[in-house]
Amino acid sequence: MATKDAPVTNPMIDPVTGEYRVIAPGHTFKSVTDKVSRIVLTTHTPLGWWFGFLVAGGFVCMLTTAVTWLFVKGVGIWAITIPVAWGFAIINFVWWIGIGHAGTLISAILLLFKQGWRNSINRFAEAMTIFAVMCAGMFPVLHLGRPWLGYWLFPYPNSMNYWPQFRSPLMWDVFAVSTYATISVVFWYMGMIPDLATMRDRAQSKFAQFMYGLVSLGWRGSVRHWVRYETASILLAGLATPLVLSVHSVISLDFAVAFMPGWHTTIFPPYFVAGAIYSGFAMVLTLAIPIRKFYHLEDLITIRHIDNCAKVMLATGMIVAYGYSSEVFMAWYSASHWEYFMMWNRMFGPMGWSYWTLITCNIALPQLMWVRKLRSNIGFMFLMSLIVNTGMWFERFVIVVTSLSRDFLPSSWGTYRATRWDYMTFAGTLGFFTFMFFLFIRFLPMIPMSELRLMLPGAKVREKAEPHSTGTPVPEAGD
Amino acid sequence: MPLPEGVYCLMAEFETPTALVHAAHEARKAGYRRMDCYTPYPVEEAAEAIGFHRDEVSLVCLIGGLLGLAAMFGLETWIAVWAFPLNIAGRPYFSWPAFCVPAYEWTILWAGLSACFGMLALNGLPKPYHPVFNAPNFRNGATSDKFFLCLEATDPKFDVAGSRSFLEAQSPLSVVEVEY
Amino acid sequence: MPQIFDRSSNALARMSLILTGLLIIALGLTLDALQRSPWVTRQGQRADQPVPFSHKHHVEGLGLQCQYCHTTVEESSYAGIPPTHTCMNCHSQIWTDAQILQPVRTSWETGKSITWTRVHDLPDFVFFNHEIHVNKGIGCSTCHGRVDEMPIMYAQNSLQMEWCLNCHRNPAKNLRPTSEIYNMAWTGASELHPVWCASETVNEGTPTAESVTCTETRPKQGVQMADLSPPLAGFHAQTVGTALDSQNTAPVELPAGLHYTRFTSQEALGVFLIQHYKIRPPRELTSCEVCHR
Amino acid sequence: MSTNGGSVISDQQSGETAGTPERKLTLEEVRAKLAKQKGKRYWRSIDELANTPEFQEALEREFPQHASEWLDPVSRRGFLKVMGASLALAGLAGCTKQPDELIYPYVNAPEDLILGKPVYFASAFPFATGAVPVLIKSDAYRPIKVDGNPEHPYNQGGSDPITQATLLDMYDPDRAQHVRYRGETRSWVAFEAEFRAMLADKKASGGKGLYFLSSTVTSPTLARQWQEGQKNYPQAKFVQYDPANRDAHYVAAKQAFGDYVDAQYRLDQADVIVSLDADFLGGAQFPGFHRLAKDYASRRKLQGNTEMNRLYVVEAVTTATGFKAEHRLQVRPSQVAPFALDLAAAVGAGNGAVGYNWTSHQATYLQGLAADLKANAGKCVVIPGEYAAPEVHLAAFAMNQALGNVGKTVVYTDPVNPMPSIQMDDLKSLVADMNAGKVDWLVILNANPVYATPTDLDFVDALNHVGTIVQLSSHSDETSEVAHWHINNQHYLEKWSDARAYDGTVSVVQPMIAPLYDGHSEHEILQSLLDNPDVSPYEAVRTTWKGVVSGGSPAPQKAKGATAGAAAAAADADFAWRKVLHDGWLENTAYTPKNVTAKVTLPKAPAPAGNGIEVVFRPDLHTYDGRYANVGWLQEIPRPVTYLSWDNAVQMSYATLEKFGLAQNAAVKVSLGGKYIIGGALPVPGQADDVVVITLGQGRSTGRVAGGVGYNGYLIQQSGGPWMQPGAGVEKTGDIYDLCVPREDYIDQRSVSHGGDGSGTHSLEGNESLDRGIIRYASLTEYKSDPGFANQGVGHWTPGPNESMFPAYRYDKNAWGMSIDLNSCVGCNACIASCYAENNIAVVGRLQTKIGRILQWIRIDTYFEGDLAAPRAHFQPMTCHQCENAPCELVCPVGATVHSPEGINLMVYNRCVGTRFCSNNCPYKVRRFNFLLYSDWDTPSLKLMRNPDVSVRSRGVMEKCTYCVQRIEAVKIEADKDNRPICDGEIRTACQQACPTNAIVFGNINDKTSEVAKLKANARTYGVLADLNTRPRTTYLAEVINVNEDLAKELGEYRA
Repeated sequence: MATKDAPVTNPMIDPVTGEYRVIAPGHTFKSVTDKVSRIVLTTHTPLGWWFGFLVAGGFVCMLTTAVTWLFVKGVGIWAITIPVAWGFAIINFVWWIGIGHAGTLISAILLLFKQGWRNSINRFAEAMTIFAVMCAGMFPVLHLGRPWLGYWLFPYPNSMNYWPQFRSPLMWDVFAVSTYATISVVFWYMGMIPDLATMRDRAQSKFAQFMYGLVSLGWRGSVRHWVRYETASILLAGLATPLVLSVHSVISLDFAVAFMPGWHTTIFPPYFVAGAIYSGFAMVLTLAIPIRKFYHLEDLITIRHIDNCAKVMLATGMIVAYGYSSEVFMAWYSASHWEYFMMWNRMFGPMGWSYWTLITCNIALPQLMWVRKLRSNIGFMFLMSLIVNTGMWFERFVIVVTSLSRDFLPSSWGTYRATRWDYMTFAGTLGFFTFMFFLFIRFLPMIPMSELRLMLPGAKVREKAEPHSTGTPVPEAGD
Repeated sequence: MPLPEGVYCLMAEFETPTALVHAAHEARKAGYRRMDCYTPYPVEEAAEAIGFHRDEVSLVCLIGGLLGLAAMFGLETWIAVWAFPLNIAGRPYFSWPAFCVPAYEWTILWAGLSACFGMLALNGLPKPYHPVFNAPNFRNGATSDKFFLCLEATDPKFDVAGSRSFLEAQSPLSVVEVEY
Repeated sequence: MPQIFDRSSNALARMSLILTGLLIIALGLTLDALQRSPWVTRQGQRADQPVPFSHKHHVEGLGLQCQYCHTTVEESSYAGIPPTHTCMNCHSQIWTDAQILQPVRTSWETGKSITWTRVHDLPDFVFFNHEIHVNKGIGCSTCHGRVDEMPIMYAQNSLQMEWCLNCHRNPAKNLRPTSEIYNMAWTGASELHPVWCASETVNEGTPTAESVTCTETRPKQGVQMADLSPPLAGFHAQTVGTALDSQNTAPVELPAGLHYTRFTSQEALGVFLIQHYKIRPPRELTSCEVCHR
Repeated sequence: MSTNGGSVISDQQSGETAGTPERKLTLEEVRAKLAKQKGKRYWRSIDELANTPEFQEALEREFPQHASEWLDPVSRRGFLKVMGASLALAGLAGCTKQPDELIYPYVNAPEDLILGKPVYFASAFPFATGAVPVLIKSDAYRPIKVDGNPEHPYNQGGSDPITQATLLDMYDPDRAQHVRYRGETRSWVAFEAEFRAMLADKKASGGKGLYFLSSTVTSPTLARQWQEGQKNYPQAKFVQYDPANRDAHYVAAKQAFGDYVDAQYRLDQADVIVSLDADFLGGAQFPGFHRLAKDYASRRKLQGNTEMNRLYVVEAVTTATGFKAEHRLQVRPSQVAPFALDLAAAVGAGNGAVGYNWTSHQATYLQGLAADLKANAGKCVVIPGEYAAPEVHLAAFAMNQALGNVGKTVVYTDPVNPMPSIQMDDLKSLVADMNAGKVDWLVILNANPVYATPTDLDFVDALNHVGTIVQLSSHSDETSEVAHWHINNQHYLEKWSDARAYDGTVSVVQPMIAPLYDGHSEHEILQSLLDNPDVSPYEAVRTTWKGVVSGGSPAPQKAKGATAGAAAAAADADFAWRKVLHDGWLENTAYTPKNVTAKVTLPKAPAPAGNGIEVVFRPDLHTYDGRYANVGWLQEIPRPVTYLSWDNAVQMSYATLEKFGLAQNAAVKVSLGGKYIIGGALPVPGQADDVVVITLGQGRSTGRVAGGVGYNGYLIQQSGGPWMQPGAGVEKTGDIYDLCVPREDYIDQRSVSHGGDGSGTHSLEGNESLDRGIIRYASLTEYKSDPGFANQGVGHWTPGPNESMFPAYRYDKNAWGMSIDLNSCVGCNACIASCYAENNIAVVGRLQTKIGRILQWIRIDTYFEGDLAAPRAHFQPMTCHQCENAPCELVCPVGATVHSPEGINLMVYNRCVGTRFCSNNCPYKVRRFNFLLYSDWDTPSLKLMRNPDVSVRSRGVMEKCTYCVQRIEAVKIEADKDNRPICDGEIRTACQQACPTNAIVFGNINDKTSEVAKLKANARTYGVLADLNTRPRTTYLAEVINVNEDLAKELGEYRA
């Protein structure tokens, strides 16, 4: 166990387990409630918030510009062409959806596994999911040649008596992504109801009281409600888990169902999911680290969380690495000319550089996370999270662009050079994501207080003297 | 219906969940049935204490899921086989393996929605106005750090004086009368 | 701490939830109705034309044949809009100074076209062909309605894809003998208006239109009756006596040697014609390239 | 609405409604204007407005940041269009319903017109190398498709890209539209008056000082008019000059036969064909291309027999012909003549070897070739190149004579050109006269000498000494800018004329449409010289052939009465004339072979040129000498072999490229005789080293399409030796000249262990195409021993219909299919041009083409096998394979591409939302996407050209080959009407129709008697990538090469 390298004097280390604490000692129901709700209910907004908010806003304007021009001119303003008819749009789509997965994973899967430590980060992880899905959701529409006809992808009774074509993976996408978005929002909101009630009851201004009162639906914490509430959360968690796994599997089918060399691979679903979680956790860290610093949440989001995220990343990273290696192996073992050439082209073709970038970012560098000291080094972990996100973006680039650029018929090989509109759109979505996130941390409790309370020592009902004896309540431990 | 008037309940405030659960046990032993506990986080023991065990959310969820499954798979089959049968890539009209995916997604979608909204409905939410909010100390604590036991006036065994004395016996922080 | 919300808010909250649901449904229904509404399809709308040409007057009143003006309907995809010359054939003698005909005379003098507004306007990506429809037993009125009763021309039908498919999926219900193509009053075969048809064996190369002889009046000899059960399963004829119908008393002379069959239901007639006109099966008629190229 | 004349006219109207506000607009004013409008009216007005130049200016001023986009016409249109639409959203009527459509019926309908049914007229495309007999499809009297005349003995329906594209040439919105004098619009009458006044003056002096400069005359009538005119004006001079002329041939002919003769080759009789730098399969610029290509291919079909001809090509410039050859020898331009002479010596013609020191490889080749020729005496033919030196032609005459080919595989006839001449000499003397001030009237007919004359003649300067310059031309070009009078010409589709085809048959050129801009023809001008100056061209043409066309007709009712004789004769003549117009040519006007023998004394070989860089000039295969540079289709369609599009390059071998430290797209400066041009360097496989190929016909300074494309090769062309010059300077400028080559070309750098060949000199695509079984071929002997070679070996198998998880779809009635014979395809691009015309394919422009967004539905894939220094090439027409298990259909989410019951992979444009997944999943990459608004929805004249049976695709829509489904449907409707099955050959796709070698066959594969079914039964048939189980409906007949085994062994070729 890692106890020895950490001085026991460190209050953040639980002397019993030797693990970092999930929550700093000395917190009470009241203190955590105050700490979290103050961030939102405070009357004066920190300048740093304004600054970030405005910067993000600038990027949103850029996105709007890019999209307007796109609608005016057509997808021709992007670099896509024949044969590479999919470019940044699809790459970003897959990347963003992937980012989203961590949120659901933390809130759902870890809930099922009763991982208490998730409680303090699941709220904004879920928020991250929703905003990521928003960004992702734009692209399927934007990349259409005739976006104004996007609604044809939904089966609705129409005067053409004509319907969508459900054998197409893109149709599967439509339902996978829309379901994913809906369920995420529902799960997120439901989880927030008790906290919104808390906000309602602690808000000073009439307006805030009214608004929070409205959205908290009059939650009053009746234990009957709590019981049903718990069941619902468990059910949703149980549903979100297969959902989150299916969503990225379905997205991977956009490629796996097609039969281009480099796409037509049965390994795609598992390693897309792993990759998604990989990048997702990276994004969690990218967000969590600055926030805990800025709002001094070090004792709610502790080294423990960062450490655990790092471990998950390490694990999923290895799965992804396995995916890559098995692709290489199959290219050789299958003795299929297409596969072999595809892999040669990925490594040594004109766009080989992208392949090596992804290997470096996704496999080579992350190995450093084996070192515990580094794992608990905030700066390093922040850097690593950025590296992994870059790597995962390039993974999609390799899959989409490199595979398409050289397929079956040599006469129609081509290349791909992104235009400024491609970059603007991508950067724009990054801005939009941050923009939404700033709004979130300003107006909603980013850490679930009700679940936090559960983790406090005082939360347990102590098996005390048998009911008929009338003892005075003993003082809570940990106070 | 006429608006109910008068006392809604007697509300006792406790410092700790333990105390609350204990009080609830007592109340149930004493024969009180119409009562409720209010806690800032889920306290299962309290629910058991007041004799609330099973809920129907799971059932609602299951039904929703099955409906979603049937709806989507039915739609797909109808479209591909009856509405406008077309030769797509030489595949059979009834390409069920392809149809499974959206059907699967809709199962989850409908199940999830019915779970959430079922829960809210069963809880009778939204209910922005509720008598308990009339209790002066309720909103200070119920959603942050205090624990409440509420004996409702509609309980046959309820009478203001008796119940108040019973509650005070449970060493609460306070006992208040809550009007409708 | 007082209540934030009034008692009534509970009811309000619930109502608003329900209302939202209802609104969404309503919106859906509205849009569904809208896409089929005349506002989109121009169905039944009378465009303002330079000359208030009355088909009713010319067809019903004067008994002009459709082809007198729409000359190419049987031989081309395009039925044809009459040149000014056609109008002047008569209107150089009659109504020579009618005010409403001024545009026609102007066109005739200046040599500039009369500018009509198209009433049956399909989108440019739809390729409709009059010739084949007319030759395979789809009458004018089937699509254009009772033109002979339209003082001002308007589109009887929506001309939307679902409307086309309606017939392409089951032509039987609209087919009529090619001899009745221009019969505006045609209502299809029924108990009240039975139709007698006889098939002639035509060899390859002879237009299918000539393979069937039909009449609405009871022929003299060899009448058979189509048995109506089950209509789509084709029909097998059975000979019956001549005394079966009371309403048609005056037998007319018709080319001998034909075995007539009496049809009293449109389905049976349709199936009969499908066989003899060699109408392609729905699977082919509903293939996309039939209309979109 | 689909096919209807009315709509077309209405299009024209709306197109012309570009109302013109006087002052400059600002967007404010635009909005103000719009504010007054309501609803639909608003919609239209914005549309009209959006087309006015003022509005465009306004936008340009208001959105300077879009200036860059402005350069690309496509994007400007797109922008304006959507500008209009988006503004329209403000209007209530928005975009939910289409605006009212107007009908403009005739006032007097023509008798025989059936709107919606096309009519076909026979005519001829008068081209410098001989007329191309054409059959023109006309819809409501608008020509909408030009194809070869299938009944004509010469081309039997075959055509070529230029012939196909003359359609767009006529509808070109850039055509000159008025008679102009010093830039101001004048009437034709005004010119006529001045011209005739001048003639009257000159009558006395016999027309002294009156000069005509014309492009090559192909019209006997024009010749007659001139010759008769000359009687009145003996002093007037008539000079013909085309940059690509037949001087070499005529010089040699005059020397050998004492008179101008044409040589006609009968390739169907030839077992061995030798081309001495002759690109006779390259396109119409080689006299008799259509016939030669057809005959050449007819001997390679391998149907029922194993007889094949064999082609040897010795060439200085890489051409498609060279790559079709069994044995190709690349030599330097200066070596062609010596080689020809040595070959002549080797086959026993002429006077002994010239003693040129050949490399062993060249010597071996020469000996082997000579041996093969002698072995096939009387069954072989030697074809000299048009641009080769006269010696080569002399050698060819001598060899054909000596080998006894004359009368068998080659015959000599009167020249197709009614007034043959040595054009360069005439031009020189003309320039001399001009400089001497002898020319006071220069009438230029259909020529552009300012642009297209050798630089050393300095024609522009010479023009300064000319009194009055008159130019008759279709476009206002470089010459028009200096001409005083500019007369807008009639396109051949607009005028009466006549012309002779390669075989001498006379075709009558008849107008298909009233002159769009009431232009005038050269006939009218020359007629002014005659005594009856007002005779119309129509009359003129009839007079020319009065003798030939008369009587001989199944005379109608014999007229009675005294005067009946003449009347009857007239009636007969009229009947005969109508027959001529119907057939498109005059019976029995084909030339009969002249009985001449060549008296050749072969010269000594010219001194071998030094080792300096030799520059070769060649006309562009599509824009020819530049006259078609403004035709979008021709610019855009990639040239054979080089794949150049929208450009001409400085072509050289890979070695030479390295020698000068250049790379593809590097700007290179080529200087000659003190002048220089700068172009982009392009390595061409199989090009001889130290040779630089300059393509003429680009670098025009006028025309929205032609302007600024490529460099102008005439700037360094020399009148002495216009086709080849030694001692050129080549230097690297250091700049980048980004050539437009819509194809990535890679050298295979893979080691053998990685599946490469390890040489590092082969083409990656080439190697892969063979490894992947995309190209399959064998030598004739291999084929004989094993006819089924194409379907053996790894990756060459085709899964059966039942090797699948689900039952195969049954196609019980018609099942359309196509078979393409790779042995016959000569890569001439005729099919592509034809497809552009038939299917309303949009021109996307240089930029879009460069980044791979070209919209052509059929393309000619070219794969180079072996060392790129001297490779073998394979041409493969590639178009939608209509796979029965179409991968594209499976992935379309909206069902916009589905399968028809007859097995066609349908593309429903109006359903497409543009996910482009179908293209990604297409292994043949034959789907094309409208990334921007490419189709021109605005230009009225282009609307007239469109095929009314095919939708015009808008932005964001996928498109692809449909097997010309509109033609299939039309025939199906007729057949259903007549209650008969569709007979084989009744439906012909546009590409099949245009193909000069009948390489493409389309039909019903369920009908076992159909030609396509038979071909598919042929053992050579294979499907590209068929092992993917796409079950393609288009299959290929594998190539078979008639290798000269002995020679191959000695040369070490075809190590199998």
